[in-house]
Amino acid sequence: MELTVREALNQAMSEEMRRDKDVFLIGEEVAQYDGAYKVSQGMLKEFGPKRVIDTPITEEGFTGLGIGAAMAGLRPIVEWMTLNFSLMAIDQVINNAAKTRYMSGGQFAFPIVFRGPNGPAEFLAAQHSQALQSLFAHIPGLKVCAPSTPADAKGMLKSAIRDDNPVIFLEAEMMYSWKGEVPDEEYLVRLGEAAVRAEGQDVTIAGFSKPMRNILEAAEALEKRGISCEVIDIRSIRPLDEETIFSSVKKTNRIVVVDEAWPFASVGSHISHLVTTNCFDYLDAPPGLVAMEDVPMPYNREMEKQVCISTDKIVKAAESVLYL
Amino acid sequence: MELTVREALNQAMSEEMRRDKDVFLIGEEVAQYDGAYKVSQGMLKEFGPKRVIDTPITEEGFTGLGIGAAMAGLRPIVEWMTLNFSLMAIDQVINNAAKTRYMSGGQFAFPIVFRGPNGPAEFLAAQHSQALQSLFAHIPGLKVCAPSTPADAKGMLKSAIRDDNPVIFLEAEMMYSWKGEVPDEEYLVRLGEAAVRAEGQDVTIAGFSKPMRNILEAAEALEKRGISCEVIDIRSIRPLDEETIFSSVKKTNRIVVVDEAWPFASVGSHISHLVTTNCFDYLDAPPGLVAMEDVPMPYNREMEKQVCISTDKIVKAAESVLYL
Amino acid sequence: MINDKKIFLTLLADMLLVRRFEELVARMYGLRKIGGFCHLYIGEEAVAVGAISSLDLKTDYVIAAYRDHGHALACGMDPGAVMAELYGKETGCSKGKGGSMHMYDAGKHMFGGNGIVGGQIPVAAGLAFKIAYREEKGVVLCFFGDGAIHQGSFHESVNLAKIYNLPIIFICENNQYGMGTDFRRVSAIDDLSAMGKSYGIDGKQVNGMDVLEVYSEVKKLSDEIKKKPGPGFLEIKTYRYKGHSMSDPAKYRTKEELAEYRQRDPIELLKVRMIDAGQLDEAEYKKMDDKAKKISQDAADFAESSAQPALDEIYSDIFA
Amino acid sequence: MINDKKIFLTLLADMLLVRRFEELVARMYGLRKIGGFCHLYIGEEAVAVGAISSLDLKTDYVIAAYRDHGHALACGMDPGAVMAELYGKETGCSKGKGGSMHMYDAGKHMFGGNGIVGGQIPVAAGLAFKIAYREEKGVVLCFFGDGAIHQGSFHESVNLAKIYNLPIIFICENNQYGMGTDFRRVSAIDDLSAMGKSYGIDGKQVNGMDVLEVYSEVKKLSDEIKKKPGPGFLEIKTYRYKGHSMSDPAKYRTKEELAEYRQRDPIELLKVRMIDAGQLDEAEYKKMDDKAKKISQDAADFAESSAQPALDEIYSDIFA
Ligand SMILES: Cc1ncc(C[n+]2csc(CCOP(=O)(O)OP(=O)(O)O)c2C)c(N)n1
Ligand SMILES: Cc1ncc(C[n+]2csc(CCOP(=O)(O)OP(=O)(O)O)c2C)c(N)n1
Ligand SMILES: [Mg+2]
Ligand SMILES: [Mg+2]
Repeated sequence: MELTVREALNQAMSEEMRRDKDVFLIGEEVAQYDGAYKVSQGMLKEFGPKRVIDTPITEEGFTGLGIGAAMAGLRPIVEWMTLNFSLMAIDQVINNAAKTRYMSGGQFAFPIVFRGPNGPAEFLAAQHSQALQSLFAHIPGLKVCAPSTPADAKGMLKSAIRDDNPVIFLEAEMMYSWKGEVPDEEYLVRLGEAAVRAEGQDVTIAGFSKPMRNILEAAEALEKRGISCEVIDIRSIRPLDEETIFSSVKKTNRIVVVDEAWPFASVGSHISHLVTTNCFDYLDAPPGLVAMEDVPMPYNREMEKQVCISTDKIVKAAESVLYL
Repeated sequence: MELTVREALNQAMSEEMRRDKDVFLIGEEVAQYDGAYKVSQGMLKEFGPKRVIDTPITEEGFTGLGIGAAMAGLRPIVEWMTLNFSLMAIDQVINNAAKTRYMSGGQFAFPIVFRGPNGPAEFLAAQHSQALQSLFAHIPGLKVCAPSTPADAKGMLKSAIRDDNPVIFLEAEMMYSWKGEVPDEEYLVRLGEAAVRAEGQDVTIAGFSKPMRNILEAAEALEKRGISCEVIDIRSIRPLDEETIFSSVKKTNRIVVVDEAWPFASVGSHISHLVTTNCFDYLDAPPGLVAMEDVPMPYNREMEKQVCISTDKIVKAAESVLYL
Repeated sequence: MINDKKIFLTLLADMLLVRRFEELVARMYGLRKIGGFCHLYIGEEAVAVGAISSLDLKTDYVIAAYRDHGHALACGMDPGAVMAELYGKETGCSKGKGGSMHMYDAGKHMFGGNGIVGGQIPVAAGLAFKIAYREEKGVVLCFFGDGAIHQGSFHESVNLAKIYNLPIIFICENNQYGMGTDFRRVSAIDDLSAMGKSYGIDGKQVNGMDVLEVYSEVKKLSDEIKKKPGPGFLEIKTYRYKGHSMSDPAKYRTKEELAEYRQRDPIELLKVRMIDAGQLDEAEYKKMDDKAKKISQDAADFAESSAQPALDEIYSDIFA
Repeated sequence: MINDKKIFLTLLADMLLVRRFEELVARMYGLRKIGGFCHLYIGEEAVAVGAISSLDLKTDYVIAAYRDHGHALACGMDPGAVMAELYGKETGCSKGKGGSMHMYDAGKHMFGGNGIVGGQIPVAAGLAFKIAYREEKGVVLCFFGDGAIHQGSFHESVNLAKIYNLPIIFICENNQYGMGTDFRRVSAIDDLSAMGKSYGIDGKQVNGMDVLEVYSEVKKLSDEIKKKPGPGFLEIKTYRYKGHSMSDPAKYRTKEELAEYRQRDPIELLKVRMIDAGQLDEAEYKKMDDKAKKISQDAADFAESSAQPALDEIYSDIFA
């Protein structure tokens, strides 16, 4: 059936809540308001206020509350209205969710999902346009995913909810209305597996989340010029499916990595590093990296576009690694 | 004269406070206790409680207070007792200190230094052994430095205090008692400049902060075997002195980057990426990266050593890029 | 309570300006001249106008959250620069880089504009710290919402302000809702002003629909603070007529509730009071209102005719 | 107040165990068997022992900060496993990965041990949330210090606990100092229990040198909460005899102050009370004390003879 990403996420949560009564959703405006971005539409109605829970604006507090509930055996889904606000709760995530299993010698599990829209949308300026995958991906003990299709959004969120470990689940405001085919029957998409969206010979283009649209557009434009692109949707940032990326590079000998974030110490530059380390003898050009411009996000829409990933920037990066 | 890093930092702050009455020091235990690690020893006595200020344990609060004071024209030095606790204040640093100048179209400056010990010490377990340079270095709008000698500690901290921008100044508990020569007369060490600690031909080894000792030891061990190492003390992570690194690699054709942090999306893997991108045709081997093992820090001392950077790991990485 | 016609007229004019300005912003948002998150101040005018009018912005400071157009105008910022900022133009107060949530004017001591709920509260304490450090005579007004008061940053900052005796008034603009959430649903107590007690401060509730009460209470408190530095805390009860932001239909409240508050409209209240006291007539009021509309329209014209920022400006204003 | 000899004896034995255990830890730290940050509980025994003894740890939960050896033992954790953890051995409760600040026993409902000041408070609310969600009968005791109370996490968590009616008792162990800082220097108010008011909770001060008072007050409150869920808040006033951690010479307080508190030693107090009531004699006390020493020494012997963890264990226990 065709669903939007919004609907796919909603179905994932609702199905898992029907399946397991320990799953609950907590966050700002998730209940009576049906979600700031309407991702939890109808869930209060179906599951009631005991399982779909509005919070005060206290990210540190309710994030830690979720972590404690997970530690005691429940399976919380914590919605951050946007990932920007996770910075107020990051100590809880890093110092408690990611580390307590280790510090306790394996006594506790943390079956918890932290989810919400990440990265720039439109016209939101510097505090509301941050793509924070690199901060979370840096930390051992966290899983991090960022799907780009309704089918993955649903299948991966269901896997994340069933996972016994903390998962940072990254969405994107602009993606909520994207449509796509989703299987009718129950299914899961395993975390830790990339998807090859298009096979090709000349250059690999790898990315995740919202920029996948630009990547596919860029690949199409390049195909028209006779350049055959292998497109990889990384989907799962940690664990990272290195094998799929490396074997593609070993075939195409060139890669462009796309990461809608600041470049310095980023997921994108790390993947570039990994590719170099592991495929050095196969590389005909250094990996290309398409990131956001290394500046806070300006409000003005034209400036904002200038800062963000674009199809054109990806095409140019591909040309560059192809020495065109 | 010979000073410890601790004394050098103390002199830097004291000299700048004598020079400019807008400079003040604020943090937990900095005043009456003379600093948890005695870095501010004697400063309360000299400057009084108006300029050396104890705070309650409220990292978000006093960090934000410092940011507001800087915004209004003062020049705060905010001591985080350790960088681990900066996670409770990171929203203030990222969303206010790093971005407000931009969001206001350049109306405000943020002459503020955030400093404290970073990274593992000994026997401190997972919550107290985090090296957080990557989180801060990811953010445009922040400067990040990490000296490794008393002379740099003093000269760079003085520069940081005089800088009109937010500077994250990373120290290390184990380094506080390290000794070294420091000029008698007043001097500054500019931010943004790496230092070549040893010239060599065969391989470049680049790092910063505490691991510099291991790097120098490794270089010595390698020299004994006839391998000539160029040793770069990066010192300033942002702005990064790319030129010094690249020209060294263009000479040696091989590099090992040492970063005492988790590897994923790290400063270390980013420098590896930059080197590949900028020196691809010069590289005879992919850049080597020596990072901490990708795990939370265990308490047991032997395990801890296993997780940390060691001289031996650096030697092995150098051998590896030299195909030995 | 004050009784000074000149002040009354200023307060009325300032509230009218905010009202008409915000109405125009709403229209221009509809025409897509303005984008992103845009939070209007309509209904709450008496709070920023009453509080800020009592200040001397040569020594005093203002800092607010993202619902900041009213505070910007009340600080005397140029309406053209504020509107141009909303349009994202280079003549905007923040050169088009900040937008609706990030109004600043260093010279007018308007220090933002903050998009992170509760994020400005510790910063406000820092502004007050500077006043104390330099032994100046000013006071800081720190505005935040009923939603923000539960953030840890509030608690940490008020305690800091008290132990350091900082000259600051924490003003909780309780407009009854944080986004779609009735403040009573997420607060353990209904009288938020009681929270001052944890920090040795006698908080006070103020009627935020009455600009004279707001003006007087803030003035009294800031005068006291200027004599004997230390924090104050006011919960100013108010109401926003529009949705949380331009995209919010505000279905979480009843038409009756809104209608009831409109009965106590702050502009209407002052107008009637002045007319009753013979200090104003309808014609004069109409003139004031027209002026407010004209200033707003001029601001929009200025914004419209201003240039887009140069694209390479994305790299400037990061470092000093 | 309770008056039950059997309970008195348990409380006395438990306090003695903590005291003797901690004294041995100090010695072993001196011998470098133990390293890192190590915070002793000597002087404060009545707080953890009194509070936790009143619980039923099949349904109730305990969570604390880094000064957690006393809480671990009071929860009935194996002293050998606690000592082995301090030694970093594989038989330690956390397999040598946690150390002094990270004592856990899932089965005994001891949920840590947290090294971040204030970091455990929201987690504690989550434990209580689970009890409420599953409609169980338990209560959570959340321990934190006078230094931790100013962290935003406290404020956020207590409000959450109140609006969700969570079964939790927030226990501020006020030992007068946060590291080298007299709590009065960093708190706007001296009676910390008054902070409950901001969340509609009647806080109460309890004498933490009197184990019977602690036991009775916590029991009364937890019984009430089990009937009618919702948070409680106690400030338990106590004193630590040693420095903040093993490396702190504690120069910030006077010898007289310490001597004065030693006069009110919680173990001595209960002992004398029981002797006066004819419930105990010196010989019996000596036997109890010897037993506490023996358990501690056995724990150290166990730790000493236990193996180091395998080095490749650094990669395990990250993911479930
Ligand atoms: C830390 C953080 N969390 C969440 C948000 C999203 N958000 C923006 S405004 C708002 C409601 C704030 O309500 P209140 O403080 O009462 O201010 P009002 O909008 O009523 O003026 C929320 C939840 C945010 N901007 N920052
Ligand atoms: C967030 C954070 N800030 C600072 C520290 C350093 N620190 C450890 S214990 C401590 C004092 C805490 O005092 P209190 O809460 O009274 O507990 P006590 O040690 O007296 O039991 C400080 C500042 C920390 N561990 N975590
Ligand atoms: Mg509100
Ligand atoms: Mg204490």
